Amino acid sequence: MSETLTFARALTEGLRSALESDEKVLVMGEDVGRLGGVFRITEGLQKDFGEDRVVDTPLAESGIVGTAIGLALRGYRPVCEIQFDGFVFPAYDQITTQLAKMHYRSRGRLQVPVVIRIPYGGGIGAIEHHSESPEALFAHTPGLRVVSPGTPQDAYDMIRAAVASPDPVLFFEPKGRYWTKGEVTTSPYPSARDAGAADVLNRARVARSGTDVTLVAYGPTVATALKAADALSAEGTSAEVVDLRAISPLDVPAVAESVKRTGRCVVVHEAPSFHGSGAEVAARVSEECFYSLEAPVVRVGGFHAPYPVAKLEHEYLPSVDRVLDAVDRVLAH
Amino acid sequence: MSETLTFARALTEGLRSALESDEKVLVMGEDVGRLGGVFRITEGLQKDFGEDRVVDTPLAESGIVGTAIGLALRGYRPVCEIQFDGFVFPAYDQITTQLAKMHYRSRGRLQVPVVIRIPYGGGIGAIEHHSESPEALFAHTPGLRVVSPGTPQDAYDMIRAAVASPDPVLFFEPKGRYWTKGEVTTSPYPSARDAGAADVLNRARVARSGTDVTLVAYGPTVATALKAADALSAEGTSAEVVDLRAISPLDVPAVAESVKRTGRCVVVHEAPSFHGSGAEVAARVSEECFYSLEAPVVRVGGFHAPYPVAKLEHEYLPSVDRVLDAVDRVLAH
Amino acid sequence: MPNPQPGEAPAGADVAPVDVTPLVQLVSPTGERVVEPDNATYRSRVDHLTSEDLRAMYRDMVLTRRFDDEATALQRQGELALYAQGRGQEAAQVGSAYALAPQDHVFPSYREQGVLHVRGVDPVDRLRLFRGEDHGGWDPAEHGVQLYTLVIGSHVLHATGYAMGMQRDGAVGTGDPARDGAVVTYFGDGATSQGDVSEGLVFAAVNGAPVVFFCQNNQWAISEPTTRQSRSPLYRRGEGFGVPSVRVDGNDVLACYAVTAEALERARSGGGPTFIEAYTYRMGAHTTSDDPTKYRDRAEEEHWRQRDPIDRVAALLRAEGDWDDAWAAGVEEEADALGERLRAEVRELGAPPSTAMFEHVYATEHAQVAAERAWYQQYERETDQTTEAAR
Amino acid sequence: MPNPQPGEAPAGADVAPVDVTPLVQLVSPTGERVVEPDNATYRSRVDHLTSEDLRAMYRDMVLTRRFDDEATALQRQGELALYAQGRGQEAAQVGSAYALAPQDHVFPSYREQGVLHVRGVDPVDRLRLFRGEDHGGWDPAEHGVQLYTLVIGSHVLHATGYAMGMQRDGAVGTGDPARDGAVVTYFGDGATSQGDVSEGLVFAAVNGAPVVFFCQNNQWAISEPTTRQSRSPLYRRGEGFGVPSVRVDGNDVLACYAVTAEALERARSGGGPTFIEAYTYRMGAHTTSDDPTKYRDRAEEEHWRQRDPIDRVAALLRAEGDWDDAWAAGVEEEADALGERLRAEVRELGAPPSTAMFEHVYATEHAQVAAERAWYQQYERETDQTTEAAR
Ligand SMILES: Cc1ncc(C[n+]2csc(CCOP(=O)(O)OP(=O)(O)O)c2C)c(N)n1
Ligand SMILES: Cc1ncc(C[n+]2csc(CCOP(=O)(O)OP(=O)(O)O)c2C)c(N)n1
Ligand SMILES: [Mg+2]
Ligand SMILES: [Mg+2]
Repeated sequence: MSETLTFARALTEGLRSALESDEKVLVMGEDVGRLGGVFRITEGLQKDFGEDRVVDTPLAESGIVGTAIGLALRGYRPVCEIQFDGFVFPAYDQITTQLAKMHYRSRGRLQVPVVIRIPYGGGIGAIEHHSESPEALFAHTPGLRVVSPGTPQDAYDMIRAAVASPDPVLFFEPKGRYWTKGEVTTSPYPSARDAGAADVLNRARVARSGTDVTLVAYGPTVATALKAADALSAEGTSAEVVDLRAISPLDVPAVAESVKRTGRCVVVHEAPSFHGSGAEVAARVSEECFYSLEAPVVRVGGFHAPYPVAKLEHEYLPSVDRVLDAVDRVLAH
Repeated sequence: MSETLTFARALTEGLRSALESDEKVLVMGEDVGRLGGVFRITEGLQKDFGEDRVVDTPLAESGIVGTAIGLALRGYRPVCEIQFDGFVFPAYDQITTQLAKMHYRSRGRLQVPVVIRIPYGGGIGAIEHHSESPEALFAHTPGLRVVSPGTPQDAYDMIRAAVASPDPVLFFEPKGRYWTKGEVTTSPYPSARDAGAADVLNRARVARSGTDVTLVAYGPTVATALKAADALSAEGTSAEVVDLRAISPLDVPAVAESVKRTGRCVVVHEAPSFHGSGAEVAARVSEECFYSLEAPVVRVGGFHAPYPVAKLEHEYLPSVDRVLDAVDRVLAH
Repeated sequence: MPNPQPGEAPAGADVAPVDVTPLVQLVSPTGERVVEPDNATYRSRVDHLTSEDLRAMYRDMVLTRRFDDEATALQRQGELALYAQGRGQEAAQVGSAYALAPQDHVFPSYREQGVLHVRGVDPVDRLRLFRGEDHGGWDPAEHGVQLYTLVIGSHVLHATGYAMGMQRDGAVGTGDPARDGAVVTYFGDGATSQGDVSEGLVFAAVNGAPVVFFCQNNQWAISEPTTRQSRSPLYRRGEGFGVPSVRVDGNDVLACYAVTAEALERARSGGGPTFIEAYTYRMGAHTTSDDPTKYRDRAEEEHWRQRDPIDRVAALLRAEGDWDDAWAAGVEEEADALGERLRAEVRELGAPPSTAMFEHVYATEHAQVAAERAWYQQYERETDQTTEAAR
Repeated sequence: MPNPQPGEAPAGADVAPVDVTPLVQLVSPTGERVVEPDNATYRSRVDHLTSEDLRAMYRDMVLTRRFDDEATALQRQGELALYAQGRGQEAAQVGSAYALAPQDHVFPSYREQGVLHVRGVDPVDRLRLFRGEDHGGWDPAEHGVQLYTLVIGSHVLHATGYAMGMQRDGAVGTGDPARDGAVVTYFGDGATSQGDVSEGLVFAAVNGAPVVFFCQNNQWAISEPTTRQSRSPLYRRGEGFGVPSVRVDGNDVLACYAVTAEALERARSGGGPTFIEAYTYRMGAHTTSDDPTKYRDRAEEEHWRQRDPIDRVAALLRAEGDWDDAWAAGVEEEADALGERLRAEVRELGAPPSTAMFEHVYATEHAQVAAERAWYQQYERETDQTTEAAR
């Protein structure tokens, strides 16, 4: 079946399908129940699945993730909502020292299939702490998977794969894209052993083919990269857009294959460039494509400054113009 | 004056000099008082400066950093001790959303000169959470300075510069080096405006000159790199060792200058390579030295696995052998 | 129809009510003085207040509400990104702020317009954050009021640390009323669940720090009733940490003044922290982005509308013969003028220059910022040139 | 000489004592039954215990202490990286563990050898972590005991979540004693300062979760006395969150059994959480790396040595005519055998193969791990070849 859904609704439908198919799946977080979450991603779910499965929690992120770990140890599959990117940090200890390490610590005896959904990224005119991109702060920690969908279809597929995954998944939702629409093909809920379905958590996707330069993006910047590719095409430059989907693991072979063909690479994300995921991509591409690169990899990201006031966010964010400028630079080599 | 001190004692003396010279300086943390900290870095300080200035705090890292921020807002300069690397995470929210952003948020009206000392790194046969290297998890956050001394002299100079700095500083102490000795020249306590003294928080240091390959290291791996350079020299390879000192900011010009001369670069740190500081170094070196690099930058770091059990830590850590192997690889190009 | 009272579960709560606990009240909802043996200490705290003082409180509450209404309207007109109303909480805020001495220091959350108003923080400055023009807005040193904190509960630890600093400064317990100071920190019922708030209580108790934990229990944390945060009346939380605690009628400005004055005096004199639960109600939406019809019913809102804290002061003034229509009209005029000023000046708040985003990341030069700022300035220049060339 | 009692500041504490609070006691330090109107409920909880049961408790306490001594000796011999003794806390641990049903679940910290012993976790497995050979050591499912948690307080939230899972499983309040279960989580006095412990109380209270918070107040968190963590007796902490709380003599195995049995029964039947403060003493060093002479004095240690929990059970058995020298000698023999087994088997625990460090990072293949493992295997092969070639 296929229908036109907003990015937000695709997530809701993905969660609904998980809740329907596996009674161990729980949704928990602040205001996820009657209100349906501040972005309404869980709208209607408490009504349909009850207060024991769609749980309004106390206002304490460490408590949310910590109790989710306990629930997972008891056989549940909790999907935690963090209300905004800037509010995940009180849970950072539970995520980094506990969630990420349980499976390892127990030599595989314990599994903690917890999903942590985080609306992230900027561009929506919000106040402090509501527009950040902290994904790299999780990708460095072994034991966590870190992913971010760029389209409604991926939102639907990836949230279900994340819930089905036996590993903890940090699921970054580009909140600025919640209201964009796309065609979504629904499908039966994947079983935990359905490796094919899990591919969306491991494999990058070529969002647009091209030959002159590779634009690497994920989450909110997939759209930016595609727009830049459009503009470039008008100027006669053929840009390939690779949507990473996952930041941990990184699908290095897919990126390298593309860059080996194009010889040029620009990485685009909203998080600050310094110590960001783009650094890892650039380091790997520089290594894998040493003899094919015609120019250094250029990163287009947030600046090394806290996310600024809303009035300046469009200057801060990697815009289409800044991507085009970067492409100019790599083409100039 | 110059004397032979252990790395640990150099830190104690640095703290003592700060406490003596500026009555606003405080030392706080778990067991830092009568016990002198589990590594005895603060030994004797409570006796000499009293319980109001060397403060045994409750067992709560968020509370330690959070109250330190409040003390800093009142004009104090708190130096917080986190007992071990793996225990900084409960304070992560205070560090990331509050400490790092106070100065920015207030448009410069507020200063929060808080130092957070973290004994870090492995190789001492410890149990879980006692051997980690989380520095990259702080370097990505604008507003924080992240540094790590590699020698007793730098330990002494850098802790004093950190305390004198008006910016928050994450001060990573390579605990495996605490017992190594070195010559330390003591000096008058730097004033906050003494930019020269602050250089140690900003500028890399050439720990050994060489011509064939640049080894980039900081904190605990400076010694590893120097040992590797010794071994290489015996084989006729001249390695330059650059001790970064700071991970944020990165002294890119210093590294690039070296790599432009040697044409080859290996970055060594204990933290996992994936999304580690080495990625930032590799990305920048690949960019800045695009036409001088004879081989891709190679990273030698921890693996993408939680820090393993002590019985395996020497396999996990970047050893001299692994550095030599990496040098072989860059020389093979 | 649900009729929430202190200790009862609010309407729509899905768990059993927590126990009923008496609360300090000095003025009844209908404007009579409440005289009980239990509240004698607190009564003595308001004895010195004149009718002028009561009228001043009324005025400040009216101005606070008008500020709220104007800010909400500005948000509706697209002039603010967001706004968090305090309607219904004016007594708790103005009453407690009246108890502050100049040398005291305030750590607010994001909803304390009544406190900011009484402390003299400029009304336009208070909207800079909500306009997306500033993350702060004013100089914390000027009025002894720190900036908003949006990460729930974080500032409670800063308040405690600041109070520990006052202890070290010798600004506590000297007996000199111009010198001894204390800290008040404001937070909500939802915030009590955060570990940081508990840790604030731990550090304050252990250090005997001069800090007053002022919890406005407005019964909702966005869509969650207080019963989703606690099974015990919130003021008991303090006691569990060894912090003396009191529950006050948060819609009674005199009671709020009295309990805060008492707590501050203890703090300033070296007697340590106090936890105050002000039992009140968020009459409006959580913020302008919120839709409370999704989670609470009109009857509950109606119930509380009848307990409006401003009406109560008016009733008190009337009951005691201190109401004066001309004076009240003057207050309205003042409110109109405030509205006019806000409408005019907020609209004029421009955007900071784009390079402001690189300013004050660090207090001293940081190579990464310097490099990126330089790059950006060059980029802007080139872009401008391109744009010009295209003309 | 300081003579710390419940509620008093321990020797060397630099702040005023917290208030004195009575605690549940069923056996006096000299081995007499304590019969008071106040402890009637608890007395009824031990009525069914036979002299056999008491001897079994004694035996388990002796074995726990022997384990401790052997582990400490092994550490001194370089066979363990570290060890955290429980000496002095055997009554709190064995007593509470005796109250557990098979379907109950335990979340320990790192010092609960008495609990692990009673639950049947293999002694050698319990030392794997301390040997640096494993981060865990046993299968948590096998005995209903989770692994050690070293990040203070974190596991308290896991325990609460696990209890919430039991509620959802219909394993609480059914009235079926073989089905209804609960969770006990152990932590120290220092841990109570961590936000996570407070949040655990919040979540447990709000959900009425079947979890018992068992706080062993052994009076020290490394070098810090309990007065550096709290100004209120710790059991009051629970009450502030609406969690019924009790303080028990942690050196009285029967009292510890009774209060835990009571709390567990309430939890299993759907009555929600309980907070227990077991007032005890850490007779040894914090760990084998610690030097308590730096921060506490001999007189205090001596005071508590005279209140040794094992001596108390022996005194009780003697007082009630249930002591038997031959049987006691048998227990010693068992302890000797345990020691022998530990000495032999712990030494034999080898290192895991180096590639084990890449196993179980994820439950499913992760490209970064796969690539690094492959690289490492290749590197190891080459290094071996080089080494061989060099021969
Ligand atoms: C750490 C954190 N988590 C979540 C949020 C989102 N949030 C903003 S206000 C709010 C509710 C706060 O409720 P309460 O403490 O009762 O204060 P009130 O808004 O009622 O004044 C929430 C959940 C936040 N700002 N910070
Ligand atoms: C989050 C964290 N901070 C610090 C430590 C270091 N540490 C280990 S044990 C300990 C003291 C614990 O005291 P308490 O909770 O009373 O338990 P006890 O050791 O007395 O059993 C400390 C500070 C830690 N393990 N975790
Ligand atoms: Mg509220
Ligand atoms: Mg203890």
